[in-house]
This record gives sequence, C-alpha cells and structure tokens, in this order.
Amino acid sequence: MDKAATAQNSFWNDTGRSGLTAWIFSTDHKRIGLLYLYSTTGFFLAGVILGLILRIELMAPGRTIMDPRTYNALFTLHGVTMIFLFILPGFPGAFGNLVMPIQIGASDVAFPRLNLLSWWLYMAGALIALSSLFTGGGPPDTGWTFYVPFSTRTGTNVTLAVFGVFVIGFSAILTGMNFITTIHRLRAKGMTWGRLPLFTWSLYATAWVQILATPILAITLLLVMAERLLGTGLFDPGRGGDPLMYQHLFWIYSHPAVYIMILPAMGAISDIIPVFSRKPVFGYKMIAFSSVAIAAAGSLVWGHHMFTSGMSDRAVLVFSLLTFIVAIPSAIKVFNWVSTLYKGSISLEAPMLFALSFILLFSIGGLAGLILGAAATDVHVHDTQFVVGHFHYVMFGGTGFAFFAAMHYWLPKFFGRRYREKPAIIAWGLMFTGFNILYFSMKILGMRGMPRRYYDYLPEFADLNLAATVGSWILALGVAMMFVNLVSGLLRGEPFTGNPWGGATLEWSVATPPPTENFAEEPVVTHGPYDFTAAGRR
Amino acid sequence: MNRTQFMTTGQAVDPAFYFIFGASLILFIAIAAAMIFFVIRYRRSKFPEPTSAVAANIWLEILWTMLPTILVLAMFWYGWQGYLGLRRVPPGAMEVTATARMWSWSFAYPGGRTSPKLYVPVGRPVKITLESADVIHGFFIPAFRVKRDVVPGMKGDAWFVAEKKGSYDLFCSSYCGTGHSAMVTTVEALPAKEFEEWLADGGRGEASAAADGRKLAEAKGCLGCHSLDGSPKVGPSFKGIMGRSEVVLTGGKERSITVDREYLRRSILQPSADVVKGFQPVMPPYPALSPAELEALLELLGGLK
Amino acid sequence: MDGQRHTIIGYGTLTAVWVALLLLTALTVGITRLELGGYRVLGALVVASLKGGLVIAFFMQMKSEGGLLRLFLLIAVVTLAIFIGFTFFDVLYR
Amino acid sequence: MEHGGHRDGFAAKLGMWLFLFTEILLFGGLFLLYAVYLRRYPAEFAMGGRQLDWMLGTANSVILLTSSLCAAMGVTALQRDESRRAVGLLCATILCAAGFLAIKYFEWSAKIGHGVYPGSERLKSGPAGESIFFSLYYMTTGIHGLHVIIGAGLLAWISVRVGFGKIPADNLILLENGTLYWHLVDLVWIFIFPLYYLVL
Ligand code: HEA
Ligand code: HEA
Ligand code: HEC
Ligand code: CUA
Ligand SMILES: [Cu+2]
Repeated sequence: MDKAATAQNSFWNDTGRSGLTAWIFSTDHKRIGLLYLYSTTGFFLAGVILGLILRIELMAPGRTIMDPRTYNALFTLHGVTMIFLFILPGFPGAFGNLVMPIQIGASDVAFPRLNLLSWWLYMAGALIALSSLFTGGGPPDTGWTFYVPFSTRTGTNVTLAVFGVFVIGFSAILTGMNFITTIHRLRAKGMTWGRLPLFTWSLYATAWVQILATPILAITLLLVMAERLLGTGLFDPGRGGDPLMYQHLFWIYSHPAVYIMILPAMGAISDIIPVFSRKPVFGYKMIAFSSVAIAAAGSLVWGHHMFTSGMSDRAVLVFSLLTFIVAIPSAIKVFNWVSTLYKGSISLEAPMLFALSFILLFSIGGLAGLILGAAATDVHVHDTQFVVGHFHYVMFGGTGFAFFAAMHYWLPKFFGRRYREKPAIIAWGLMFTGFNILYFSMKILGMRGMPRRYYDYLPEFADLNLAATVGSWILALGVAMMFVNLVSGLLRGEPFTGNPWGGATLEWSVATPPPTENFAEEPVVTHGPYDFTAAGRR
Repeated sequence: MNRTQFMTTGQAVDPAFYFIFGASLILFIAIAAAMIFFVIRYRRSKFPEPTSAVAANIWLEILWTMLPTILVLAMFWYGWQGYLGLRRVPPGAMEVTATARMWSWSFAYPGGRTSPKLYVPVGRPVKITLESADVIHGFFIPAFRVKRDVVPGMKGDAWFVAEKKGSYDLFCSSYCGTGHSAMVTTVEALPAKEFEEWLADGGRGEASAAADGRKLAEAKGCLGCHSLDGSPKVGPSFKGIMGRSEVVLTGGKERSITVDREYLRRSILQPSADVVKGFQPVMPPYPALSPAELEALLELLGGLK
Repeated sequence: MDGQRHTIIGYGTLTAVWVALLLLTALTVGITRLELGGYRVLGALVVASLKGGLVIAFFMQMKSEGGLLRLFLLIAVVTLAIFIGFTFFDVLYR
Repeated sequence: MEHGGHRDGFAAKLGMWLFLFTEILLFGGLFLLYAVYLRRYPAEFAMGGRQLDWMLGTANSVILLTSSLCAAMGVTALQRDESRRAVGLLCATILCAAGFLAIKYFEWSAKIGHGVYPGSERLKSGPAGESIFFSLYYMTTGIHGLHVIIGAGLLAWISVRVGFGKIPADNLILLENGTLYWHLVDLVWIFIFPLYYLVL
C-alpha cells in the first residue's frame, strides 16, 4: 500500500475523497472488491470460530460447555453466517469484482453505482440478520434452512433474521445483473467468448443462477415473514397449508445456490492450474461449457434434499436421476484439470497447493454427493453427520480452499506486496490434515447413524467426535497461521511487482497494483487466456 | 415366516451403498494418483518448460463424458431399486402407529397398547404409520436403514423387519427444536412369543395407565422436557416441585410464588399463563387431558420429593 | 446487436395494440363465463399469454430488440416453467 | 463488440430486463403456490374466487392496460422530441395507477370489513382451502400493489426530470427503463386477473 503502491498511480491512492469515505462511497470495482473481501472474510472468521465452539460442545457426549438452546442458536448462526454472509457473496463479491473487469479489459463494471449499492445492501442485510441475535425472542434456532412449521412457531427472532437474508438476496441479484451486463457489453476488442478467462466464464454462469434463483428465495422468505406476522397459514398444516411446499420453494433456490458457491471457485482453479503448470488449460471449451451446464442442470435437481420428506416416489425418481446428470460436468472439469498437469512444468507454490487440494477435497465431497443423490443410500444418510461432512467438503474444502488459493494468487497483485512462502505452505499442510481428520470423521459418524443438529449423542459416537474436535483444532491452527501470514505479508511483506507467476490473462498485463482506470488505453486482445507463449512470458 | 418372501430394508440399501462407494473410491484413488504422479514427474525443477502444449483432445473429452455418464446411470439405477425396496411394504406386515411430538415418541399397537419404545417381533415386517402432533420430526433407525420425515398434516409410513433379537437406536432425524437430540428411543426386537406376551400384558396394564402418573407422563411426552431426577431439561425438573418457591413471569411481570396444586393445574392446562423464569414459553397446552389423567399427573408431581 | 434502438413505434400502432388488448380482456371475461370446466383455466391462460405477448412485443418494444434479449426472456420463462412444472412431479403423484 | 463507454443505452436496457426477469420469478413463486393449491382445493378456490368482484377486476385490467398505453406513448413522444406531451402521458399513467390503487383499496377494505383477511376468525373457522385462497390473494395482490406504488413513484420522478428537460430526447434510456418496469406491473396483472377473478 505505502511505498510499492504510491510508486505508481494505483487505485490505492487515486481518489478525491479521503479516509473511510474514500472506500465506502467509492464506485471503483477494485475498492468495492476489497470491501467485499474484508467484510466476507470478517464474517468467515466469525463463523469459523462459531464452528470451533460447536466442536468443543460435541467433544464429549452430554453437556460440555453450553445448553441445547445455545447450541441450536449457534449452529443456526454458524450456518447462516457461512452461507449467506460468507460463501454466497464471497467469491463474486470479492474476486469477481476485483478481477473480472480487468480480465475482460474493461475499466469498470457496467453499473458502478449499482455495484456499490450491492455492497451496501449486503452489509445492511448482514447487520439486520445479526441484530436478530439481540432483539425480540433472541437468536433464531431453526437451522439455516428455516424449515416450517418450526420456524413459524418458535419464539425466537426468526423474522428479523429472515428479513436480513432477504435484503442480502437483493444484493446478490444486483451483482448478478451487473456481471452479466458487464460481460456482454464491456469486453475489450478481441476479447471473444472463446478467449474469456475461465474465471469470468464461471462468474457469467453464476450470475445467471443468482438472477433466476434468488427471487424464489425472496418470495419464500417473504411468505415466512407473512406467516409469522400476519398468520397467512400458507405452510401451516393446521390451516390447509403444506409444509413441503416450503421445502420445494426453499430448495428451488438453495440447491442452485450451492452452484453459486462452487462455480466461481472452479473458475478460479481453472485459472490458477494452467499458470503454475505453464501450460494451456486442457479442454477450455468443455470447462467453459460445463460451467453453463452445471448452472442449467443445477436448477432441476432441488428435490434431492427431500427424498425422505414424504414427497411422491415419482418425484424421487426424477430428482435422483437429474442429480446424477449434474455430476457429469463436474467430472469433466476434474478430468480436465488433472490432464492440464500432464507434461507441464509444475511449481508447487502456495496458490497451486491450495488449488490441487481443492481438486482432492472437492472430489471427496462431490463423490459423497453421489451417495446422497442415490435415493436408497440418501434415505440412510439424510440428516446425518454424513451430510454435514459432504457439505463441509464441498463448501470449505471446495470453495473455501479455492478462496484461499485465490487469495494467495490474486491479492499480491492488488496489494503490491506478498506473503512469505514457507509459512503459507506449513499453514496449508496443517489445514489439509486437520480438515480431513475433522470432516472425514463426520462422514463416518453419519454412516454409523449419528443425526445432524444433535447437541447430545450416544456414547457409541464419542470416539470419532473427539477425533473431529481435535481435527478442528489442527485446522484452526492452520487457518490462523495462514491469515497471519497473509495479512502481515500483504501489508509489510516483500514488494510484488510485474508478473512473477507468468499469468497470461489481462489482469497480469496491467501495473501492480492496478491503476484506477485499469488500462491507460483500451486493450486489444490478440490471444487466448492461457496462451503463455503469445503472452510473451518468455 | 418364509424368509425368501421379502428382502430386508438393509438388503435393499446396502448393495447400492457398496456399489457407489466402491466405484467412487476407485475413481478417487485413480484421480489422486494421477495428480500426484504428474506433480512429481513434471515438477518445474526437472522440467523448466512444459514438454507438451496439447490443449484439447476430442476423444479424451468424449471418453470422460461417456464414462461418468454410464457410471452415474448405474448408480442411479441401484439407488432407485433400493429405494423401491424401502417403499414396498411386504404383505402381512404388522401395523404400528408412531406419534412424534416435541420431544418424544409414542407408539400405538393394534389392540390399543401404547409405549414410548418401539417393541417389534423378530422376523415379522412392521409397517409404521407416522404422525406428528406439532412440527416436522424424522423417524430414523440406522440399523435398518429406514428414515422418513414425520410431517404434521401428512400420513407417512416406513417399514422394516428386525431379523435378530436386540435393542436398536431410534433417532429423531429432522431438527425439531431444543429437545431434538433428546428425542431418542429404542426399537426392542423380541422373539415372537415374548412380543405377544408383552402386547397382551400391555392390554391389561393400559386400563390402569391413567392411574399410573409416571407412565402417563411418559406417554404424554412430559418426560421429553421434564426430568424426574432434578436435572433441568427444556423445562424445570419435576423432582421436589410441590412446595418449591420460584419466580415466574405472569404477563411479562415477575412474581414469586410457591408451587401448589392449583398452580400445577394451571401450568399444565395453560402453560403460558405463568412462565418459570429462565425457561422459554415453549410448553404446549394440554387441554385434552381427561380429568382422571390430570388427577394422575398431579398425584405424580405431588409425590416427587 | 446495436446499442441504440432507432425504431419509433407510432401512436397509431400503440393504440391498435391497446384496442386488441381490450378486446382480449373482453374475450377472457367472456370465455370464463361459459361452462367449460377445466378448459376455463387453460383458455384464460392462453388469452393471458397472448395479451402478455402483445405487451412485451409492442409496449416493451421487444419486437425491435435483437435476438439476445429474446433469448434471455425465453430462458427466464422456461426456468419459471420448469420450477412450476417439476414441482408437479411431487404434487400430482403424492 | 462495440464498447459502450458511459452512455451504453443497450447495457442499461439489458440490465433492466435482467431485473425484470427476477420480478417475473418473484411472482412466479406465488403462481407456483397458486397452481399447487388450486389443484388441491378446487372447490374451495372456486368458492373464494366467487367472492371476488370480477367487475372490479375487469375495471382494473382496463385501467392498467390504458396506463401501459400511456406509458408506451410517452416513450414515443419523447423520441419525437415532444417532451410536453411525454410528461402529460406520464401523468396520465400515474393517474391510472392511482385509480387502480383506489379500486384495490375499496376491494380490500370491503373484504376486510367482511372479516376476510389472513388469520381472521372467519377464515380460521372456515374450510382450509378458503383460507389458503385468501392468503394467496392478499399476498399476490399486495405485492403487486406494492409494485404499482413503486412504479408510479418511479414514473413520477422520471416525469419531473423529463419536464425539466433533463433527458435529452436521444438519451431516453431512463424513461424507457421506467416504462419497462411499469409494463411489467401490467404484465403480472394480466395473469393475476384471470387466475383470481375469472377462472374460479
Ligand atoms: C458448494 C456447495 C455444494 C456443492 C458443489 C454440492 C455438490 C453436490 N451435492 Fe450437495 N449439498 C450442499 C452443498 C453442495 N453440494 C449443502 C450445503 C447441502 C446440505 C444442505 C442442508 O441440508 O443443510 C448439500 C446436500 C446435498 C444433498 C441432500 C442430502 C440430504 O440432506 O439428504 C444431496 C443429495 O443428492 C447432494 C448432492 C450433491 C451432488 C450430487 C453434488 C454434485 O454437484 C457433486 C459433483 C462432483 C463430483 C461427482 C466429484 C468430482 C468428480 C469426480 C471425482 C470424477 C468422477 C465422477 C463421476 C464418475 C460422476 N448434496
Ligand atoms: C463455508 C461454509 C462453512 C465453513 C467454512 C464451516 C466451517 C466449520 N464448521 Fe460448519 N456448517 C456450515 C458451513 C460451514 N462450516 C453449514 C451451512 C452448517 C449447517 C448449519 C445447519 O445445520 O443449519 C454447518 C454445520 C456445522 C456443524 C454441524 C452442527 C450440527 O449439525 O450439529 C458442525 C459441527 O461440528 C460444524 C463445524 C464446523 C467447523 C469445526 C468448522 C471449521 O472449519 C472451523 C475451523 C476453525 C477455524 C478455521 C478457526 C481459525 C481461525 C481463527 C482462530 C481466527 C484467526 C484470525 C486471524 C489470525 C485474523 N459446522
Ligand atoms: C415442549 C416441552 C414440554 C412438554 C412436552 C411439557 N412441558 Fe411442562 N414445561 C415446559 C417448560 C419449558 C416449562 C417452563 C416454562 C413455563 O412455565 O411455561 C414447563 C413448566 C411446567 C410446569 C411448571 C413447573 C414449575 O417449576 O413451575 C409444570 C407443572 C409442567 N410443565 C408440567 C408438564 C406436564 C404435566 C406435561 C405433560 C402432560 C408437560 N409439562 C409437558 C416444557 C414442556
Ligand atoms: Cu423431533 Cu427432531
Ligand atoms: Cu442440493
């Protein structure tokens, strides 16, 4: 920020305003991206500490440190924070904003002021959701899924929490329409669809999901509020309503939402792996196409969360079949990533380590998804710790590790300074080890029958729960170390200039840190995003 | 019982599990091995430059589109067949009705006997009809691979057969509030003869159930929230409740009271009238208790010193 | 696609569309007063779709937009149709 | 690919359309519930539907269609540099919106006067399907009414800007987007009207 940054006319110091207002009222996509980065990682750290507390309670059967009500409120808060405050807005908000406009050769997104409004809405929604902890009937205890009729009956402050999420939904919609418009209208000369970096491709697919699925969440949450405030009874079985309709509406949004979480992560991985292999990504077209395919097919499978709900058997048949169809484009991606390594020149620096472990962890999580997608096996593991294991593998091991990869890969570019390599790798090792101990134990627990959202459990589950808790400490150590290293490196570390990793996408062609207007003159793109020779790396 | 007539729920689910798990494991090991091999073999210290610039291969792409497609279709098929096994109740199954409420189970048998544990005869399929008194619960017996949500306003069912005598865990799998993790009971599989005796004995015992407060408290779900041994659960413990002095909130105002019979009666019929300080107003009212049942409960509470 | 749209839809065309819309409104009211049983819903929806089509094509000027917006509109409508339609895999067979 | 820079009219319109899709899906959720519950409670829905006044519904349809016409003509007027007329037409649109809301107000207050509103004693004691029908009716028309209010406010703001000549005739994207929103409000009503007032 200081010396390295002031050396040029970077976006860090070029602004009419000063102090905090230069940030929270800035319409520069890079500043907004950093705002998102700070706020989402802030909530991530808060949420992750909640996760740690959950694990301490589960260390041993019976009461360990809290009562069941607190536990229920905590896992709800943990889930809501992680999903709505971290993982959904995180990738598009932070790295989408930071990187995407530069990647396509634009000076900003299509609607910069709307972009700022998105962040404001996100913060407002987050604060509303969090204020539910201290007002009304206290912190909501419904789980992040807000299932009726429990959520319409409980005395806790569900209404406010749900309203906060509703507001955050608006923010996601605005980001989505901004990104689609940007990618359609603001690509530089020569930036054809076939030359779009895969990260941008994935954001494009994500934006469509945000636009088409989020409104359904909005109306669903409005109906829950109406149910609580006005007594509309649309989901109340006592008044002729059908609780399963809530589940349909909720998952019509929330299943596609898991692809909002994973698609940008896959995009980032597709950008990182070629750079550290110095080799064009294998099967560019298939990877780009499979992002769109995942987004499209992902809208058809929501029913797989309801196999045991009492939904009709025919619906089980359809949704199970379609669920397996979504797995195919994911498989294509995995195979293409691995083939990219073949005969490359591979350097295991921190971003690459995180990217490669993404592949492993996401595969473990995704393959567990297959067990969940098959009707018979899902009946056994539904609502058990197996599901908890599955989604931590895909969300934390997948999106989370990709987020860390992206942090190590892109943040030096924007800060002009870099972290130290060795601590980064040690932190990675701790995280990878702790992660697997923690969540693989949960998967086994689930297969053995331990339900999820259980404050207390039978003694037969004690050993693995203890293992998981110990794993969570190793993981926490790694995460803490990674953040310390990142923060201190980005603020005071060695200068980071030029294009040390040899990336061929446009963001590596501009100054480090990028100037406010990104490009002094409109760039003309003459080669593909992974064409390292044409990019003149050597 | 002719064992070849039906396959158990475990036999329906497990093959699908082994197939998907096994295929996944093989694939995962292959992918991980290939990845690690490439990373080591093509490390930059050995190959400062890539030795190939191939960026696409249509045959490979086709291969790894088709291969997973075939594989997942097989997985789907196994899963679906197993699911059908779970849904097809064999003829001649014994029928039991399970009622879930916050936070306890109650099982009703033909002939009118009820119990908080699920007693079943060994070797005979049992069909459970599921009903909920309040929110969504989940009927889950890991040992038999059965799970079905218990949705208010909807009749669900599940079936299983216990092949060996023994006691199996039964969980509430669907999150239902504070006592969710305490909504645990067992399936007691008894040899057919013992089961018949149990059922017959219960028929007699039932008449006196109203008089037996403890059984009643169990059947009505009181013990899901109140303990008899002094430990607080969701609600205050019943132990030593009579004559206890405590602070309650009446219409939002705190006042001190001493527990007497009249207060107990009101607490059961209109729990929201006086809410014990430090507890949530979550106890459901019990207007449907018969006078005899209410009397028996009060008797029980009064006697717990 | 072209950034700026140059076609101007005349007052006459707009008024004609409006008249058509009013006629269609009268038509829906008419056919739903008939005893058509289940076809009433279908008929009303067909007419409503026609009206919607007119509003989109002329008032919202989709007629003179490029293919891109039309494709997008199609995507949105198909998505909604899928959301409603697939729910009926459950509702119809429960 | 043309690079739009700061005055990329098509980008603004593209963004607006994308936003309209989200509105369509928002109401889509309500139509989904309508479809499901109509199938489950045909008789009760018919009973509920007959309690709605189809004449008022028709009147409101005509009003909204007319308002849409005015809005569309407003765009044409501005394109032809007749900004006076454009403002007049926008005012007519807003007037229609007011009329629509007035009729809705009478409709709602009459219903509420009869004790028909979500959670009312009458609905609670009546058949289940009827309470579902009216809850849906109130939610759908309520959210639609909210859109009418927002749309009218938007158009009012735009007409002030047009009146003060803030929008040059060749850059009427703001007006176009405002009227697009308004037409969406009309579009949604085109479906609400038969489903609630006619087919039952
Ligand atoms: C980032 C988020 C994310 C992602 C990407 C996924 C991806 C997938 N999920 Fe997951 N899922 C969640 C987040 C996610 N999920 C969450 C949060 C829940 C719980 C919600 C709650 O109840 O609280 C959940 C729950 C959930 C359920 C419901 C479980 C239950 O409650 O009973 C199901 C059921 O089908 C499922 C399936 C899948 C499948 C099939 C995929 C697929 O997309 C996975 C595809 C990936 C692979 C298949 C692996 C990679 C490929 C290979 C290694 C090659 C070989 C592959 C083949 C041959 C096919 N998920
Ligand atoms: C991205 C999403 C995400 C992430 C990253 C996590 C992370 C973690 N979660 Fe998460 N979890 C969810 C999403 C996520 N979770 C969701 C959606 C649910 C479902 C909720 C529901 O049922 O409704 C859930 C539920 C859930 C449960 C199940 C509750 C139950 O069913 O009973 C448990 C139990 O162990 C758990 C534990 C953890 C742990 C131990 C972590 C660990 O990763 C945490 C490890 C700890 C650290 C990494 C902390 C280290 C950091 C520091 C100490 C700060 C240092 C700071 C600086 C130096 C600046 N989670
Ligand atoms: C859903 C959980 C739940 C169930 C089931 C339940 N209770 Fe309670 N009960 C509570 C809670 C919580 C309180 C404390 C708050 C209050 O007073 O309302 C309470 C309070 C009471 C009190 C007053 C205790 C005191 O210390 O003043 C009595 C008596 C009582 N319950 C009896 C019963 C009986 C008898 C039943 C069964 C027929 C029953 N409860 C079922 C949750 C429950
Ligand atoms: Cu009952 Cu969980
Ligand atoms: Cu899903």
